[in-house]
Amino acid sequence: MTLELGLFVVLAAVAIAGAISLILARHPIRSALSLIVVMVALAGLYLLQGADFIAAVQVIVYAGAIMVLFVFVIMLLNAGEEERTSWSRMAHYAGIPLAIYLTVQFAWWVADGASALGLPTAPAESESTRRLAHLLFREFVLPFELTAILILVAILGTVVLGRRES
Amino acid sequence: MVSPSYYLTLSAILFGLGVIGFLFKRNVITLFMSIELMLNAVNLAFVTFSRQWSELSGQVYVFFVIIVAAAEAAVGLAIIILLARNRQTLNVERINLLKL
Amino acid sequence: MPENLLLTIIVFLPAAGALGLLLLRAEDHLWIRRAALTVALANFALSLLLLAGFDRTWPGYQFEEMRPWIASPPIHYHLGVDGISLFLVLLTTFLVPVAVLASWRGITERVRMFHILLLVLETGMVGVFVALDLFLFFVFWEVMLVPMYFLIGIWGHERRIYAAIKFVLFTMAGSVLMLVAILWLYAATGSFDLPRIQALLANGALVLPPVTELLLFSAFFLAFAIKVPLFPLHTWLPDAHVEAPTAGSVLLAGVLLKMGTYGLLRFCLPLFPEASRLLAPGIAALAIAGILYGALVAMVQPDLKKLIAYSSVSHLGFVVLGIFAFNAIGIEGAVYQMLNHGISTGGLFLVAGMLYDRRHTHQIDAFGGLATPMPMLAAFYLLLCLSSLGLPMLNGFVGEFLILLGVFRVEKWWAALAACGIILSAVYLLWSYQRVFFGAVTAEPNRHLPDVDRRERILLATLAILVLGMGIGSPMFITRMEAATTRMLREMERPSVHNVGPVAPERPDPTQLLRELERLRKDLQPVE
Amino acid sequence: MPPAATDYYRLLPEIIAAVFGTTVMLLEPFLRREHKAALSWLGMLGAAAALAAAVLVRSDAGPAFFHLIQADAFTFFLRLLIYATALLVMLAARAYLDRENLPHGEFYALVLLGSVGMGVMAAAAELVTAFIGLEISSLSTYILASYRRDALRANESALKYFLLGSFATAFFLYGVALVYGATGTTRLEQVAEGVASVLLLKLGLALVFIGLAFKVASAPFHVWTPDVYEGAPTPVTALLSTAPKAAAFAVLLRIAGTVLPATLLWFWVLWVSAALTMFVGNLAALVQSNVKRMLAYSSIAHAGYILVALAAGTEAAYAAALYYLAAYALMKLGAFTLVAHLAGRGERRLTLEDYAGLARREPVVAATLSLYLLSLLGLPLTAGFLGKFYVFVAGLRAELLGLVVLAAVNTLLGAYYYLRVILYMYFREPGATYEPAAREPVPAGTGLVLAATAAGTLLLGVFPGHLMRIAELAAASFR
Amino acid sequence: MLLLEHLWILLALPLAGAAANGLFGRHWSKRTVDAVAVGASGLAFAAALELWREFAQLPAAELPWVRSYFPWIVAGEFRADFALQVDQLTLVMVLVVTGVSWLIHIYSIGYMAGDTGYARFFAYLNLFLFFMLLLVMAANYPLLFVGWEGVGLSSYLLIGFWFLRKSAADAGKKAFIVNRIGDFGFLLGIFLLYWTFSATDFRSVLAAVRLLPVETEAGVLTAIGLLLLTGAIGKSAQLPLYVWLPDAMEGPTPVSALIHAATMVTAGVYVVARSAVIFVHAPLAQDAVAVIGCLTAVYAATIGLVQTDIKRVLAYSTISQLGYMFLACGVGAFAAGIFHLMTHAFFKALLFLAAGSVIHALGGEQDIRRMGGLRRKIPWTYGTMLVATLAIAGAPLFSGFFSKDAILFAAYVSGHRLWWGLGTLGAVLTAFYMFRLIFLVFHGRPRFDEQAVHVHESPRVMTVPLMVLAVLSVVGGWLAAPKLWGGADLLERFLTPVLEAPAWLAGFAAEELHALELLLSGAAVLAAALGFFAAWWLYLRQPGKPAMLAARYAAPYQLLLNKYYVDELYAAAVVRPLLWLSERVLWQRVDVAVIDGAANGTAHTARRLGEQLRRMQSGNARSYAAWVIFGAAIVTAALVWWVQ
Repeated sequence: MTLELGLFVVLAAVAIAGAISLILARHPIRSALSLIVVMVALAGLYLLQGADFIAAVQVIVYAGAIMVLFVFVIMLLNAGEEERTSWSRMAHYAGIPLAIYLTVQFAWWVADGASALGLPTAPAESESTRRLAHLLFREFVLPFELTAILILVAILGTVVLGRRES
Repeated sequence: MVSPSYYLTLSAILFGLGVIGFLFKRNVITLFMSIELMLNAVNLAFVTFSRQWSELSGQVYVFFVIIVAAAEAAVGLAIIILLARNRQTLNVERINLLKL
Repeated sequence: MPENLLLTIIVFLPAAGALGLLLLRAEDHLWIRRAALTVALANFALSLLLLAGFDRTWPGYQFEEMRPWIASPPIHYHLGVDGISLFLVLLTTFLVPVAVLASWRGITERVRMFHILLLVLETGMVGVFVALDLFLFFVFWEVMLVPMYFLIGIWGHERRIYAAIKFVLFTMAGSVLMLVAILWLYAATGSFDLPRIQALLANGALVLPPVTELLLFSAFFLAFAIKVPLFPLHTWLPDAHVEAPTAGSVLLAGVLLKMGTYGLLRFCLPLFPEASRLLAPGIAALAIAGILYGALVAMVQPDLKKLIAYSSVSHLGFVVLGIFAFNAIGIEGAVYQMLNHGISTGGLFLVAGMLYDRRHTHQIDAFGGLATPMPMLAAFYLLLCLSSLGLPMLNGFVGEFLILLGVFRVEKWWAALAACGIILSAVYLLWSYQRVFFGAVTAEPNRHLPDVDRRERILLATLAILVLGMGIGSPMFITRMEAATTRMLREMERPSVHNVGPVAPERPDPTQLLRELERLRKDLQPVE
Repeated sequence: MPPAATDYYRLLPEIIAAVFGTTVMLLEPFLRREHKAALSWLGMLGAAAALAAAVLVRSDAGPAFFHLIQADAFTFFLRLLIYATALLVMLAARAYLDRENLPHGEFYALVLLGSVGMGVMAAAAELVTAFIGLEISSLSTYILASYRRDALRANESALKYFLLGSFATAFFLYGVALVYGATGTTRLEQVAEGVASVLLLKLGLALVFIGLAFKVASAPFHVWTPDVYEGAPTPVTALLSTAPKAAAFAVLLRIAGTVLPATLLWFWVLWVSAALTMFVGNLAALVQSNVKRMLAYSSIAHAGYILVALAAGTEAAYAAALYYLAAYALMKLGAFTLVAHLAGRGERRLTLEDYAGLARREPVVAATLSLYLLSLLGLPLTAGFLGKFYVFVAGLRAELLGLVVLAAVNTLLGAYYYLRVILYMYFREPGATYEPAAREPVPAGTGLVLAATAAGTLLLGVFPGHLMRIAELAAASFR
Repeated sequence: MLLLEHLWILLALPLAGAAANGLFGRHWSKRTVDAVAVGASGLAFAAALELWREFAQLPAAELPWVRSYFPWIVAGEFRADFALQVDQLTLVMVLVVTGVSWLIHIYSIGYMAGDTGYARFFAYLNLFLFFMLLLVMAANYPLLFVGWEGVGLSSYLLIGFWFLRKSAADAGKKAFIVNRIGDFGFLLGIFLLYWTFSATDFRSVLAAVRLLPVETEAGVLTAIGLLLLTGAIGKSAQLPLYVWLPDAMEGPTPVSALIHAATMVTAGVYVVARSAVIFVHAPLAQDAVAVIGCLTAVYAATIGLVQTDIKRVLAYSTISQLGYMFLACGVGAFAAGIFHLMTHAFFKALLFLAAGSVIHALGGEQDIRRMGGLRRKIPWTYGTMLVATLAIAGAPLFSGFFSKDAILFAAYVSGHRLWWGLGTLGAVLTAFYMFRLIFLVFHGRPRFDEQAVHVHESPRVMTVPLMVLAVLSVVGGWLAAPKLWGGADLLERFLTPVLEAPAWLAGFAAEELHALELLLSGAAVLAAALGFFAAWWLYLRQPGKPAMLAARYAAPYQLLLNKYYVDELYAAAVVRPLLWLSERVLWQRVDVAVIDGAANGTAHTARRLGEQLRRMQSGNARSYAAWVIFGAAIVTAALVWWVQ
């Protein structure tokens, strides 16, 4: 058992635990915190796979910014514990079993399919961040610019939705 | 070196848990968090495949996904706030004016 | 035949007239009626030109027009008439002015819209009879539903909404499958052009497997059978007839039902002769069932219009039976009977409408003894009844006689059973006539009903003249159908592997040969 | 090698739309309240300019931005559709925004920016680009759905749309990831080349299909549609039911046309989904008494017809699908615009009863609505009929007799409820809910939209040749 | 040769009269109407006479004389022209029809004088004449059918002439419908003719039939014969389709005289005679004719015994006499049949007209139980009616004596003794009920209120036709008189070219036949005398006896009085079940419940499915998500597992 595997196991366990906790937690704040845990664990996994930049972004943007937003909203809305209202029958009797089935089945298929891929052929790249930058501003400059529009839309959205009624 | 299939299996499990969460939760905010969880699972898959194929574009995609997630969060939370203000509830089960 | 626009004009003049009506003020009822009548009469006059220019020896289509319409898939604006459709066009253009006149007093609301719809309906109806492109045919076939839907739905009686919906849904139920069949034919032949598809089938360039032919036939047949309506698909008819305003009933009975039988003749038989032959016994059984059933049910109707409606079921059964006799006598009789039915049943509805205008009911019980206050109406109605029950020297007899004669040559029992319908038609028509017109006046409001006024008298007299004239002068009509019928029957004799029977050698006609060459050349011209 | 001028040129329509959208957004705060409506002109100008640019760019077909997008005939067709829709929606919305007292600027900006996303989807030759396009269009429509901020139904509509939309997008994205994993690329042209894991590719394509099927509202992923369409402000519903749907279909079509495995894989799924979608849409629409909701179900049914063409999978079928999309957009835009007008302030009059006797009060309006309905029904001489016609022909040529027959039967189901609306308008007398005072004249913009869509519906119904030619060229670009 | 070339003139005259009176008569004075109607029929009679004259000059080779005027129905290879023909049979018929008709027109002037529908009546009467002439002059079966149905129409119109009375309208309808049942067979007969011979004109068909062998067992000719017979049964009111004729007495009496006694009802006999060749070649069919005729003759006579309505007695008598004509045709004595047709036309018309005169005199009374003793009050009527009664009863030297005798003779000689016996029995009955009528009406004591009813003799315009007919009833039979002293029957000889001579004549020597003739005549006279005396005994000598007999034999009496309950039987067996079937089963079950039920059921099912689908739309986002997951599970499973 290599170090990598050990770390993977630990991080994966944390991630899964976090995810389950997200589901089971009754207070939204707990859920949010669980999600942050998952994200951080994932950042670790990115690091393990040599994706340093992404790992950093994951922590900064995702865990740092987005989740803070979530927490902020939860606080703002003063969301309390989840009510236990009646289930929608469809969601209860079909949805949950199907979702569990899908989880298992996906995991199975993905594992099955990925094993066909074999191990990576080349070692993790050095200076990946630089190459990433190149990719981002050359080959993928279009999506990049498009994300600008996306953010514009988001801004516009918050303005529209958040504006006090005049 | 850990086989990519481990990572991918983990990503599938997390994705599935996100799906389960979406069904299981009632608070719209946590519902939304479940979606975030799914996106994170996707990101993990992207990163893994990126390494698998020695192709950095996978990581670029993750970058985009994170941006998208951010934008979505902004809009989504704005909608949720609006709704919570108008209806005084966050329970998705109670939001059923439109039906049949 | 030189290219000319006569058919196009006849088809679209009413539509243009309908647009023209929009220019009139909606309150100008009198002028709207006059304008609509003028357009309708003008169209009738124009269609008489068809009759004048019709060459009775030429078996193919006449007054043909063919223009590309849609490039891909190749759809042409292809019109033409032959001996079969010629008179149906005339019948249509004749009945529309009748319908306009029939509504003179009965329709007082939304008058402009009513006449617009009537004229649009005329375009659709004439179009159905002259379209030679399957796509074009379908377009007219469906388009005509809309005005009828409105006519029934807006100006109908109590259950008009139910009747209107039922009418449209029944018709569409058949026509959607027909559409699929049309498209299937296109997929197989690459053409929507009826003559061309016929040519392909006739010369063996396209051989339909028996099952396919059967399916295609069934799809077409269903659409037409509903329209006819053939038992047991007829239940829309009584409702539609009863609820429709007079003009609607007249056109419904007079023209729309004929579209079904016309479709059988124009499409089912020539395109799918084998399937037609195979299914003929079953269809004949349905037709006969319809004849007897329609007559029996008509007998016990308490509602005059419903009675006439069921009588239509019975009469159209004769027509279908005649068509499926597959011989010239039967088919010519059937076509002639279509015309007769259009006139006599149209006329019966007209009179029912006149009664309704006066009494606002169709219930037979509400009448009785009407011959005393309105002897003229009684006389006309009797004449129409007699025409409808097939009294010799009146038009109905010739059609029924020929149909039965044609059928008798094929299958004696069919004719024998169908002939029972003749007895029954006398029963229900005379019985209803007695209940409406004979006896002493029982209901007070009936005592002083006005007899026919000038407009009604002109209408009814016109019909009466036709009823008599067509009963005596039938060869004037039937000889013009002869060539087309013979051609159609010849087309049904297909050089197929299934039946290689001795076919009498045709005497070659040099002029005809030249014409065939001419049309072949036209067909072979590349599209676009 | 940075992107060259041609790359930008080939993206010109989207760039123009984005620029105009941004401009509208930036100008908005500087205008006085009463002048803000003028922004609609700017917005429409933007859409018109984008349209013009699309025509301009048409001559210079080809890939751009490292094959992330394709500015081909297919893209051209959809750009026409999307920007024309945007233009009409803005035109129709102006009066609506005035009536409902809603802010103008952001609306036009969102529509324009959203159409940029849709344009990108139409052009995208790579899945992540398509995803981002999808997100742009989705986010803007989420916001638009909630544009009537104080209306509970609009909120709810937006929330459901947002939650379920994001949920489905996640599926799509996961599918993209798996396709990427299976083949090492997300560029459609290369996907089929180096398949390392068939299983992953299958799963990936399945998930991509699910994501897109959600967007086009095919059964059983249609469940969100009625609620969202009903709750959203009606001009937004008009937009929702047309442009984003067309864009999603564009992605589906491009994948099906370019990625051979997808074509083969999806066949049965498309078949079943088409049948199911038609039936679900039509059957559920039968029992609706709310016109807007009924039209929502009808949208579902129409997606089913388009899926028939997709299942047929031939070039002619794709052309038919495109034609259908255009025809469908015309009639749906018209219908929803009218519904928006008739609903009155606060969108209160939406039930069939409210339409009773409409023909008496507003004959022209009733006639126009009838035209749309008849076209939706598929009556000849309307665009809807030719759409169905082309789809059926393509289906039969691909030997999908069963599916075509089912589609034909569905036409009949459709006839019932479309005619029912006509029935209420023409055959019934005004009901108790009718307030004579509430009658409003048709605003100029709305009238223009109605005239355009009605004329288009008729024109495409009688002379489909020209548009069909463009559609055929578009479909040929996958060759 | 004006009329031979333009046979249509004969038809055009009454048609013009009908059209003129029908269209404009309402606005004309009675005199004008009279002039037109009587003029038209009189001219027709004159034309018939002229036709006779011209016909007599025709060489035999040109017979039958056919003139075709225009094609009437042409379709495929079928062709029926509007073609008229004249031969001996036609000529006899034309003369009888126009002659009797003219007299009755004249009579009607008086009889109908007070009626409001005066012009209408004469229009109908002329119309009838037109159709009747068409019937007898038609040169092919389809055209004959035109006349056939046309006279049916006129009959319908005239029976229902007083349409305010429900019974009249009912009777008219009944007549038309029952006739239609016969026409159904007739029509099929025409089809079968065409099917067999590819022609429908008499000349071709009959010529073709002559070439065929006599059918020993049922063949196509038998079928044709039976089908034509069906038509004839309907029109000539034979068993079992006779039921309409008694009811037809609802019409004005001149109508009963003209249509339902003298002319129209004999059309069946005419058709059988016209198709004589066919029947001769189909012995089975011919036997059927005889059987039906024979049975009808006796059957109707028995009913006639007890009827109390003066016109109904005559109606049953008509049915009975028509039976004799059928019997004649059935045993091959077509000429005898036609002969009886002619004499019957005279005396039966006379009987009806006289009865009409009685009714007229009594102000509308028709029940013979409320008559009596009229002999002196209306002597002309009495005298003429007595003549007619003697004629019908077969009193020697009266016309009926000769014609009935010819029929019974033929029946006997042809070897059908039973039929002869029945015929003779019928003769007894005939004499009985006719004299019963005479005695009850004219003899004995008046049984009506003499104060209330002012009995008066009819005007001249009515009595003159009576007298003319009375003369004819006497002399009408003398054409056959030479037979009594061994000569030939002139009419028979005249008709022979058209009608087949009976084959059985060949087996007898002339003297033998003559002896037999005299013997059988004697028997017939005895039969008539028997009937007369029975009537005299019961109704003059012992006036109380009939009631006693009726009481003693209540069951048979009631049976006869109620006409064997045939109308009731038809109502119970045919009419009511058919109505029930139509209304309860076909309409309310099949149409409404089954067919509409299926259609509405489909719609209902669709709506129910719609409701179910609607319930899917719970409004709950989580359940929507569940649907998405459901779809995802299916799609992924399908793609991964099922699709290769």
